[in-house]
Amino acid sequence: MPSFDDPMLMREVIMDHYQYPRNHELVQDDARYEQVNMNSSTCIDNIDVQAYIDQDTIQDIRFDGEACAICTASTSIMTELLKGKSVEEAKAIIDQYMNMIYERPYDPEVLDEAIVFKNTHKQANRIKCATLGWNAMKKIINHETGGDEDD
Amino acid sequence: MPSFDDPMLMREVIMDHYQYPRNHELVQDDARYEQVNMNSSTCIDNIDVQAYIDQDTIQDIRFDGEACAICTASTSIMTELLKGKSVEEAKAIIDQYMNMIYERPYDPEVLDEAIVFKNTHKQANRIKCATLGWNAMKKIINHETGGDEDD
Amino acid sequence: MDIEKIRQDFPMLQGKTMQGKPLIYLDNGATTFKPKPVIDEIVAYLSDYTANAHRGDYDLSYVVDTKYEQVRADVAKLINAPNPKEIVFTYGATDSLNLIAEGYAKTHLGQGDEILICVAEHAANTLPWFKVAREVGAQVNYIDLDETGRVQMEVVKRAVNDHTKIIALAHVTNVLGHVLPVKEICDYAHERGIIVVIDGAQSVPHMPVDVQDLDMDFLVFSAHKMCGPTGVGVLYGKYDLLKETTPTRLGGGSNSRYNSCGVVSLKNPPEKFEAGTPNIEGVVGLGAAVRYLMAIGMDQIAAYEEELRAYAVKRMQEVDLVEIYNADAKMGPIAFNIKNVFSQDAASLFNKYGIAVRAGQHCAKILDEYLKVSTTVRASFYFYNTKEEIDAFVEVCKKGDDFLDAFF
Amino acid sequence: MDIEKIRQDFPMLQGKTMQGKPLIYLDNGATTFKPKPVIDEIVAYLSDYTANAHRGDYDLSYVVDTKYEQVRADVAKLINAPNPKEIVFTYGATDSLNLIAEGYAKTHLGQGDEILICVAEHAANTLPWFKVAREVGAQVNYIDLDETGRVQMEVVKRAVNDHTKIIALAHVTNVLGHVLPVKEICDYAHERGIIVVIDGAQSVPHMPVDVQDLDMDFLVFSAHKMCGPTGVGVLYGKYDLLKETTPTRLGGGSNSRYNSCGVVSLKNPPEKFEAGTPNIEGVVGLGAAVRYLMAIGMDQIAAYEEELRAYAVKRMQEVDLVEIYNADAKMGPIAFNIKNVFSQDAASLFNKYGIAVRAGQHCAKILDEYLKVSTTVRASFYFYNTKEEIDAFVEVCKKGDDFLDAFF
Ligand SMILES: Cc1ncc(COP(=O)(O)O)c(C=O)c1O
Ligand SMILES: Cc1ncc(COP(=O)(O)O)c(C=O)c1O
Repeated sequence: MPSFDDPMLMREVIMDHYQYPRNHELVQDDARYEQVNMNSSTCIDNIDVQAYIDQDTIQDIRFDGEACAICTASTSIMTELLKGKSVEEAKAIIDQYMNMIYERPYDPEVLDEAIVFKNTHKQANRIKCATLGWNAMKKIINHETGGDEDD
Repeated sequence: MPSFDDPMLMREVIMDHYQYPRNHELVQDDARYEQVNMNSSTCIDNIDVQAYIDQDTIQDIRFDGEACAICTASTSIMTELLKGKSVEEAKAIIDQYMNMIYERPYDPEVLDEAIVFKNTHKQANRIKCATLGWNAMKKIINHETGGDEDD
Repeated sequence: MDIEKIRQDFPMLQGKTMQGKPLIYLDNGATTFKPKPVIDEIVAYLSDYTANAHRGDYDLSYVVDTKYEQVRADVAKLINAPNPKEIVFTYGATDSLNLIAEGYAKTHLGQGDEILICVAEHAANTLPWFKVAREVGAQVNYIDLDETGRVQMEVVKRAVNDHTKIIALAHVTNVLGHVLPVKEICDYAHERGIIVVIDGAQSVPHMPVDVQDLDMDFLVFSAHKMCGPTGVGVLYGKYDLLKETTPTRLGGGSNSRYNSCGVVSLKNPPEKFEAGTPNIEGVVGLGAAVRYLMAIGMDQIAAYEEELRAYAVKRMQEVDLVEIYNADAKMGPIAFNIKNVFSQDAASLFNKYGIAVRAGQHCAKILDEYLKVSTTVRASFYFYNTKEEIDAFVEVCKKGDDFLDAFF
Repeated sequence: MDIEKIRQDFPMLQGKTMQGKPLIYLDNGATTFKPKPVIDEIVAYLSDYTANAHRGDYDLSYVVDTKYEQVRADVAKLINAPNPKEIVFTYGATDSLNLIAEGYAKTHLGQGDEILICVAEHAANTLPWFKVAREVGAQVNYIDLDETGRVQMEVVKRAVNDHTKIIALAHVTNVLGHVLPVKEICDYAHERGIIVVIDGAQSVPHMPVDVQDLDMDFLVFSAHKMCGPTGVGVLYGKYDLLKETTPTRLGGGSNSRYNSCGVVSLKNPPEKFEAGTPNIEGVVGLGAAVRYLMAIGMDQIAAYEEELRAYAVKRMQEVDLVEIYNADAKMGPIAFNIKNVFSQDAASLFNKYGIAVRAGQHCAKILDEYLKVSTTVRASFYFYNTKEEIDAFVEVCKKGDDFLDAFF
């Protein structure tokens, strides 16, 4: 796990993922992918997330949409972190991420770069942004991709 | 003008008109009569008033309906007082009655028995009751019998 | 339950007078007094954390959001709703009932379908059904009351038929006050695919109401009848039904996006029903009211009010002049008249002695077809009323003959 | 106008902080702070004269009735309505607009008719029209904005055609803030029998609005954007039009009588629209707000805000990083972005420095089709804001590049 106690470093990671978001293109008409649109009621981020899960493993994750730096970077980091993981592993990582965001005890080991969002609670109104992509992934894993609204 | 400074006497007049309301029967199908229904929004009195006006004179007034003592007695007294008066006289008397009810200077001379209601302001919520029949008559005189609501 | 201590919480119970007499408020069916914690919460919103809800781009609005959503959880707890998202904030019980009629019934009922109500229903649980029925070609029919004014389970069974799609009844009616056998009705209705709408305006404030146990499909009530502010109410609905319900107001906050061609996508419940700026201080005030009531305990409140009502009935029955129309109801208001005195004249007499009661038809304007008396006086209690207040009230009942007293 | 003295009236302007910094509130387009007289009136209702309205059988309820009806007169005076009965209390601007769409448009428009709006309208002045149009087979069409974002009279004339039945526009829009030529539009429309609906949510709080001079048919606004409480708004309508308008809520207080066969007779306006217990503390709070604003003077308020806005624009234009979208509007909010910073990230940065501004589409979700920028930051002022606050705000604009600062 990289050490991100230096705010300068954390900022760089976020800026890098914001300016060059990874996995930032949706596939078209590929039935293997499940897709969910996340459109927050309290912020203006609006992203689509796709994932292709096979053999209990997350083969691919993609996203696109219009979103702020926090949402874009956190989703980008999420796609990198969860790709290739088993569904169970992914669930555990998402849980740890949520623990971190909501100031509960969490395991930094599994979060890798995602720990740059550990200060989100200081700007509580950004929690939505920092979790939107992650919640999208949770929905896909749980096959709850029906509603058009996050929670 | 009778002297009604004695509450006992005033009460008797009201009770008499409540128990034996005058002109308390509507005419049926008589096109000479204008009719208005008064149905208060803030009290439960619901009365119909009819008047036959000809040659600028109030030839007849009648009323019926379900109403409290104050409304029934005040309307009964009104019918007696205004019957036979010219439209102009009737308007003047109604004005004086309203002045009395709303605690403005008024001429007790023209009000006769109606002055038993001079204490209405003490129970402000009864003003509606004590004026319902009088307002009905005003509407008929002014030919405003359209709406189904008093004011 | 220490009533004297509870009364200390209510500014309206601190030395107020009416016509120079100590105020005795027995019109709790119309609205209730507000305890300090409710007033304080409203003042806090207006003074300490004013901002709009659901627009959080700064900490202040985040505080408002959090408090606002917390109330959903509080209300869910009060009525034991499984999911706070089943709690929709409306502007009152009337607004909630209109929403069910317009948003659910109108899109689910058609020609020949039937809505069952009873004659003791409040106008708010009658007129919206008339309107919808007229618009879709359905019928509003009545479940008969028994001779004591109750809706009996057997009568419900007889009334229900193949056309029945909705049963809409008050849990406790605002004039007669009997408690409806909600659970039995829901069981019977659900076996037949019938939706049950419960008007809880006079029950939720006074007794424990458990939506999971009773299993109604929709429940409505108003904050102002349960120590909360006016202009805010609740619509509880089972989530799947709320999803099928169309909002009656559209605007900001209820849509997630739309374009200039008119393609609109609505949010999920409850947001889709809460278009525009909600009554924010109303909602946080409701939250404070719910917490206040739960701290006392709805069981306790129900038990005390039952005792109070029984005492009032007993004392009133000692007065020959008094005619009571619902002596044997366990809950709710006492509907009565003073013999030979028009109800409104009686109310004035009470007013003269500082006692607030209501006269009239109490918005249940078709009840006269059952009670055979067109208007009544209604005395309705809340947990802050006392036996001493009832004693004073009964003394005035005895003066009924002199009702014109009030006028001099 | 002594701003320092005025600020003393607002508890929210007394030493509040956000992120440890003195709070600077520039989100007045969303909602406004409340002065003491408004809070006091609400507390008075909750503490000193609690009772339901329109049910007067005792002195206390008579007091409520009188205060409630007085507010109608106060509001009529504010907008110079000829008759207080033309003032309908609703639950907000959104509720008012839905009422006009459902209650008037739906019963007066048919197949092929047209409703004209513009792309800068708030969702509340868009979605209800979409819905009604869909239901009756009418069309919603758009009046084009000119390159500065204005609705020009010539464009209105070109847009109007034989099918046009309703023109619904904001007096001042909540993003662009230009003042609509209401009087000219009404003149032109009325010659053609077209009804003009004006959304005054962002004008009535900020400038004198005279309904007789401007001659609009309907005007809506919300109390909470003009120093009043949430959950209460106004629908002004010419009396004859209100008579032709169907209520959207039915219940107690709005009907004068009905029987079990469904025959209902409604009251006249405004009562027929106010079914159920209204937001009583909301209405009396609105009354206090109206009296407060009129004591300062709407002319004064408008002049001061214009000066403040011009000052802010000038200062912001000195900052290269800032892009303003409506610099030349006289009234209303300033819509801008910090170059290369997503609006929501910018809002967070302002938040970090204690400044409340909004980011997003501001409920005018189709405006992006015109502005070609999907979201903006919005700073909106009220008469209690100061040049010093604007200076502090401009300092933060300069920090735009470091927007992630807010996060650490
Ligand atoms: C049984 C019942 N239902 C509905 C209502 C309507 O409540 P509100 O006026 O708060 O909308 C009332 C209140 O009068 C009531 O008693
Ligand atoms: C122009 C405009 N119209 C309508 C509204 C809706 O007002 P409310 O949310 O108070 O119903 C707003 C407020 O956001 C507005 O700015």
